[in-house]
Amino acid sequence: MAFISLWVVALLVLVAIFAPLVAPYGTQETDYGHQLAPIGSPGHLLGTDTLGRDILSRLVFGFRTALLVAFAAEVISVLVALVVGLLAGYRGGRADGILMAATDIMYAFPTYLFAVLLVTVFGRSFWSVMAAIAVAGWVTQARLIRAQVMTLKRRDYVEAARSMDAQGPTIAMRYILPNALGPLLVTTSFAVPAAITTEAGLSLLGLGISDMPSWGAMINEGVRYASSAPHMIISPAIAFAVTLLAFTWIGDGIRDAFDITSEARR
Amino acid sequence: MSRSTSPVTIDPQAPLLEVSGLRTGFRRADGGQFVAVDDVTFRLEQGQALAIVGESGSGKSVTIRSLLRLLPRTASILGGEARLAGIDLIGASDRTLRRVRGREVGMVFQNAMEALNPTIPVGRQLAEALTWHGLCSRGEARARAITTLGDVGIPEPERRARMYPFQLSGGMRQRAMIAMAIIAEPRLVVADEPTTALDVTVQAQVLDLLAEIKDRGTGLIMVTHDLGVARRFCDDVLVMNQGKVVESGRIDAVLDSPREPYTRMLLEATLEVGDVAATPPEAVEAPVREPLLVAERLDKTFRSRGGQTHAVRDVSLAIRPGRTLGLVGESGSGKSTVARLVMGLHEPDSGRVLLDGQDVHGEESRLQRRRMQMVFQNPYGSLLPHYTAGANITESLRLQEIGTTGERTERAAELLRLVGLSPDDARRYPQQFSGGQQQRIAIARALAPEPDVLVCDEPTSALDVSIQAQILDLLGEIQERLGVAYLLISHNLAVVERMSDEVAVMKDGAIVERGERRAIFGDPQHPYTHQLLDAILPVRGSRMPRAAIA
Amino acid sequence: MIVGYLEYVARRLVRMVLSLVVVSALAFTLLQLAPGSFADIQRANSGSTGMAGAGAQEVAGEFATRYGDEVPAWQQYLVFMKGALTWDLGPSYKYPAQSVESIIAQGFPVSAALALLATTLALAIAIPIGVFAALKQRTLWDSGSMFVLTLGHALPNYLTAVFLVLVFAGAWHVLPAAGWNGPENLVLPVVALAIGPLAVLARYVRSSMLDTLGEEYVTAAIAKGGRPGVVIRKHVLRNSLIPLVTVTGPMLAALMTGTVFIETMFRIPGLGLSFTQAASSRDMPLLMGTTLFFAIILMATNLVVDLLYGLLDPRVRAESGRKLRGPRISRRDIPGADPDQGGRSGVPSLG
Amino acid sequence: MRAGPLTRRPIGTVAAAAVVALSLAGCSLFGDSDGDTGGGDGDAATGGSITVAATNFAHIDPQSITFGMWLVQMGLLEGLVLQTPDGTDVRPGVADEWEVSEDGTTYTFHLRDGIVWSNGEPLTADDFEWTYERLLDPERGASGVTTGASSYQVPLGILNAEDYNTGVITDFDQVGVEAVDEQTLEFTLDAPNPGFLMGLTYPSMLPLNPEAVEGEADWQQPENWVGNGPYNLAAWTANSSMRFERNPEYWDAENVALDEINVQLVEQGAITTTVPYENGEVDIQAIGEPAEISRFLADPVLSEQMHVLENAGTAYMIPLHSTNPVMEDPRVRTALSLGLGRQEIAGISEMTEPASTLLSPIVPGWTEEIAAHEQMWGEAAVAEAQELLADAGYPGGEGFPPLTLLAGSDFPQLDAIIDTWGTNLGIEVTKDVVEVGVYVERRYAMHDENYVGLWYGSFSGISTWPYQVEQLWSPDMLRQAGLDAAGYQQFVDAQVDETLSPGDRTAALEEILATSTTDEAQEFAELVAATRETVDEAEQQEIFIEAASVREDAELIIPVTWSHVVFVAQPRVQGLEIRAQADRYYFKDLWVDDSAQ
Repeated sequence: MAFISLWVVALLVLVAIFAPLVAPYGTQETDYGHQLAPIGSPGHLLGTDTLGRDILSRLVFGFRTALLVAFAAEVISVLVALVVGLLAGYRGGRADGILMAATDIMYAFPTYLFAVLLVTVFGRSFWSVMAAIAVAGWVTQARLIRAQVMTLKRRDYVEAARSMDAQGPTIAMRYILPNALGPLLVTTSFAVPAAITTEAGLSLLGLGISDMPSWGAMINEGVRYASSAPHMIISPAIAFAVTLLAFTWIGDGIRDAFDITSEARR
Repeated sequence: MSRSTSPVTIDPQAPLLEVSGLRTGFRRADGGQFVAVDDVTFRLEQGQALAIVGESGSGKSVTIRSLLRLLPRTASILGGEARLAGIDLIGASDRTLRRVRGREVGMVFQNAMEALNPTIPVGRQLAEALTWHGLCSRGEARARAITTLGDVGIPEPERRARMYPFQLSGGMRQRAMIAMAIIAEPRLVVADEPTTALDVTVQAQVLDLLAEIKDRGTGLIMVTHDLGVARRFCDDVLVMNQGKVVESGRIDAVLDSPREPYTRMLLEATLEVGDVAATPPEAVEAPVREPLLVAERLDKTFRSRGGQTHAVRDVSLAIRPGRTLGLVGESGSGKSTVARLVMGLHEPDSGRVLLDGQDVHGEESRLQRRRMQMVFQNPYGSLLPHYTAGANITESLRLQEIGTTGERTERAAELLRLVGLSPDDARRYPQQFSGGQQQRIAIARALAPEPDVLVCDEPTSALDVSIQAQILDLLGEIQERLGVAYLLISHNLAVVERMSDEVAVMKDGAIVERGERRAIFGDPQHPYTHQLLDAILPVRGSRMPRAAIA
Repeated sequence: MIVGYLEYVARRLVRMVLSLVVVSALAFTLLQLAPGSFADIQRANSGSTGMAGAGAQEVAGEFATRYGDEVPAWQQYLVFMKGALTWDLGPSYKYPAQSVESIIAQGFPVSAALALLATTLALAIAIPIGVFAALKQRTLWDSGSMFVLTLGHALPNYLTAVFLVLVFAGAWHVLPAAGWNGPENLVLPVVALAIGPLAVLARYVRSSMLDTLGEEYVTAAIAKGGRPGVVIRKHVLRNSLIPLVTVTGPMLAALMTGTVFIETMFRIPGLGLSFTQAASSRDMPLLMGTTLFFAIILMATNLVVDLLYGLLDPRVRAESGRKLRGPRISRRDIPGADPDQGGRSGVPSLG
Repeated sequence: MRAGPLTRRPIGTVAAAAVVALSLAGCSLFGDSDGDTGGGDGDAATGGSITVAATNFAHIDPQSITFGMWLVQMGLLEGLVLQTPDGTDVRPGVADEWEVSEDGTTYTFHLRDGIVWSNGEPLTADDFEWTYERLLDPERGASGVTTGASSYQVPLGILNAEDYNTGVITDFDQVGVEAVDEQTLEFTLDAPNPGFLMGLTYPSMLPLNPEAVEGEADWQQPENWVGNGPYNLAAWTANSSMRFERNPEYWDAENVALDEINVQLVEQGAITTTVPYENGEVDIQAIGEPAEISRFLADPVLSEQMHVLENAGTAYMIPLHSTNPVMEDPRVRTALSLGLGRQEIAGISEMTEPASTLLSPIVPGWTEEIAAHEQMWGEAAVAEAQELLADAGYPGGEGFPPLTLLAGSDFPQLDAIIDTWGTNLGIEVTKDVVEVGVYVERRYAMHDENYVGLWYGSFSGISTWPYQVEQLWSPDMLRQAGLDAAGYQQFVDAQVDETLSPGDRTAALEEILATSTTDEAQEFAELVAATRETVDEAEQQEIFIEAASVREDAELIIPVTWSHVVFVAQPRVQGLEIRAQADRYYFKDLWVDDSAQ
């Protein structure tokens, strides 16, 4: 499953990168003569929307946006999480106390408020939506890394390194980090579909990206037309499900892979 | 208590257990078959005890688990026969087998902490063995559980029966485990390494209990890697290696005059206290030099949320250049904490560690610290999994920026040769080596910065005896060639005796006795040291008991 | 030990209160930073022809008397916190005739009922499936059920809800599409809410079962002669399901604090709806009130989960005096538990 | 250590808790609505209930503009007069007769004998006077057409009402409303107003019960409700639903057919589909999604259930204030108006038409001539637009500064506007869809770039000339739109100037508007003022038409499309006639016939 998923994701990423080559039309290209054309219409494989724009093309470009948002948000939240998680996990003490307090607070704080603020102040742009997703995600990641680091730092090889007079930062970067990357990769591969979902969710609440074609907007529109123009929801929903499934299975696969190696080491 | 009639047909004339040609295989990931137990045949009579001995991976545990078909999903019995008082165990239906399990055959596991359900009180777990077989009512079962707990020597059995496994001490847990195996008064008790996880003093008590059970006429099969344990309790022995029975017979006969080279090797590799005393003292005593490493009045308390452990109390040590100080004690005695304090991995609450008169914990300690290196118990865990053997060995040099890349590669090759490996091994990763080889790499790594002191924390306790002997030999050679001083930490008295010049005995964080090796082993002063030495089970019958040496 | 236990609970409560203060202050600050005020938005919402100053008037007259006009923000915050302490949060801007606490008191039972039902449904289905899949590990049953569950989980709950409505109300006319008039209105939203958690829980149960099945004490129980059914019931199931508390608790809390999409789509008068409306209309008292209430619910659930875990697992209970620490799992650690994210989150199932 | 019963069966406990909690909550969880129908046992024309969908609201005070006020008017409260079902005239309500003075400035209403509130207390003329004093209370805010504003309609022209409302005068006795005796209410107008009677049907003029409103308890809650309409408020679950039950005290109770009205409250902007309607959960619903409309139109059964009110709404654009003067150039504004692909934009929905004027043809006496240009769309219009743009210095859109289109929510029309401007004029426009809080700030901010805002209004007000010209796109609004950057700044400063008294501020703002705006805007304001000068209805309409035409010529507010309002109603619903005006229909006129197909 994970293997097939890997191919699917690779294909999707290629599609996203080469969106302008793949998509038969531009995202804003209107065809007032052929509005709401159903799936399989000549020239419009997946039909058209209310302005006669090609749904396939919008899906392709929308996927590009979704991936970009998800990856960018993940990169940011992972970077923040790495710094905080390493610090808290390795140094412990006050750094850890602060992280855990922040965790308590973030846990009880509605992410939605952050999203509203970011999106209202900075507009419904790519950057603010991305930041909103990153804000929502970093705490979980940081805690995960912290837990991982706490386990790893009790490993004998870390003691061994310390006995070789390695200093804190060296140990954190050279010995702990590489071994914490596996689990991090797993969470990241699960976080990407979550970020895509969040983007769509924000869009549903009127807080999504408005200046780029986005899946969220398409789904939002599709839901609106669900009973009268079902083709507007079916293709985005299927694309959505396939992408999310593929990423989830990759995550499963990576996790299994790590489990197997850890078993072999035992 | 009279035995209720057995639900399965028992042939009282038949031998208690008869096993012939037993073969058990595991499905490998590549679809192939790995035969873990190959053609095992033996026979056990009522009231007899059989020891199955062998090193790890010899198939001894799989053998006994095959008898009750307690095998993982990937394993299957490929052939052979096993009859318990006439009942065919291999061909038995699940239903029949269930009636045998617990009722006719009780099983004792290695680690009671794992083999007892953590969320069910001990008494209930015992009672289950009765109620599940319909041997008595719930109320009676509860009462018998308490009685049985008392029988295995657990004080206040009524109160203990209501406790959860984690609330009992290690020794008590193991007794409860045994009680669970015998509560239904089975004909046969199968014990899988029943004392391996225990300290020697506790081991002695548990073994006494097993002896008692045997004396009641119950058959006993004991799987163990400890020949001393086997010799102490068993009538017969089965020596296994790589799934096959190498040698079998009366235990005295096999251990005193082994016929097979493997058995001989095993016996030779087994260290015993007294081995060293028996050999003549070294011809030339090295001149006594000033101590290289001195630990003065170390004290360390660990605090956790709401509790604290006084791990090390007022411990002082001195190690002379090129000599070995053995630090011996049971688990939890604080010996590993001492090692870490000495290494500077923990800061002591009070006291200091001086290397050549310089404080290891001070600001200027970095250079000092490099002169001490450490070898850990678990070789794999102490090696970086994502570094090659070569990189692992030279990591400390790289950290200190000593030498060029070429020089470091050169050094790695040299060290690999020193520890008995090939320079080509430098390119392989830790997981591609066996446990013994991994420990060699760990030793090579520790030697890389040319230390003056090597702190070895249980360096061989994760290894099989044959490998233990090799590693100890290696450490001895290295000391001879390089003049490194050792702080050797072990729970194994034989290892300490073999390696040390001086010995310190730890209990509850404090050193209770210290002195020259011969003084400690020959004329112990402290009752605790006595207790430790008394708990030792001799392997070689020809050897005189310890008391005779004294 | 009782003293230690109480001390632990007391410490947790203190930490909770401190966190709540920070949460409220943070929310208040963010609200001050957000553009637009309640009155502005009311004017704009008409979608009609109002122009600047064409009569912008303080709609919530009571607000001025409660918080004072033109008082510095920090003083407003103090007034709010004083109100929060006495459970008297004053009137909402948007619903000037109603107090914030009465809005919460009306909305919460609805959200809570929905959450309880969805969680119960999810558990009722997930546990048997998870157990079954674990027992049939590596068979078609196992991979098949997990495949279907992952599939159900891959769609966010708003999409699931749309399809449920289209099928059951649109095509088959067997259930109402929306509204809140009787039990029949519960079916679709509860199912839509349950699917995500169901998948997560089933996967969790399965892997927890597999872990337990590998335990030596299970082998020991078999060695005692237990029938498979008995061993599974008495030794495997119990220990596999105890950790479920740590997943289910936060999941329930997340659902209880409102599920915006589902409540909007099915027109369910729950708290999630009130909260998002309050946020978008900058209804400060209501927004602060709901935020604080949510925080309390979430943190209290965390505490309850920790304590419950201690009750269920004697090992943890025994440590309560020193360090009773149930596994700390937040709702965001659990995919499908965070309604803000439409039913998914950034962390793998905890298997 | 105690292994108590608590350690057992955690899951069972949770499930049990859920069941218990639900059964406890059961009685109150769904409100107290019983959901089923009273069912009259008389003829088919009485009894029964219907369910309607309505946009959600927070309160139902008819004096404050919300979606709630429409519902109040449909059945909870009744004014002096009601509109006839077709919306062309009025019929008696609380008042059974009335007189108009010769000069058309005094209206005297006689309340029915024995008319009472739902609590049985008599309903008097004093109640009306009290109600209107509350309506005009300056503390409650100025009148307007936007949510939260006072719903008073200035064009009604009640003497001194506007001055009292803005605080210029403080004595309510000077306002032209007087309870002569218990059953007689007299209005004095400052000028004749042919639309006055129709204006009285607007929600703001509904009577409120003084005791209930002034009482401690919340008068808008069912338990405290005192009304005079055919129905009483029986249940209200906020954000979800409402239930009306017949009011036995209503004067015409015997002619009210339905026992119960259920209202489903739908969140504004929430995704609504017709599934509940097609599933039989809703009897009457408005639909707006083009795809749904097309599907209904194409379906032989569903199309029969459609009630269409043509051209009831207008979408329009207003350039926002900017320091960039490009939009102050009338040629640019005209080019933008003519360059719009109105046909393409309207083509998105079968229920939209290109708009040539702000005023829709629904207003009696509307004429194509008020449009700013003969051809508002088509090739010729585009050609003219291109020429004007070139004249202004941007041939083919070249060098035209970036333009941003502001909107509070996203819909396809926005994309179509941007698309057609791009195609026709070669200018680049960016969509700026913002969250509502940002939207209000951007709406009134002074921008550095060029901004255009798009609005959609579905005017359920009164389609009389005074209302459409004086109340919607009012003189002040147009003159504000016509202010240049400096003028607008002055205007905003004056608004927030604390040193000015209410009267002084009104004067100062008027001064700025009168002097700094465009000539057309000022001319429009003066023409509207001039309508008050005449007592002749025809003459007045002439001036209004002229004013409307000047408003179009100013091209400060650009009409985009007119849209039809579409209702669907189940065949069983009888008596539904959608009016153009105000509240579309009254519940009292409806009945159900379950045999109808």
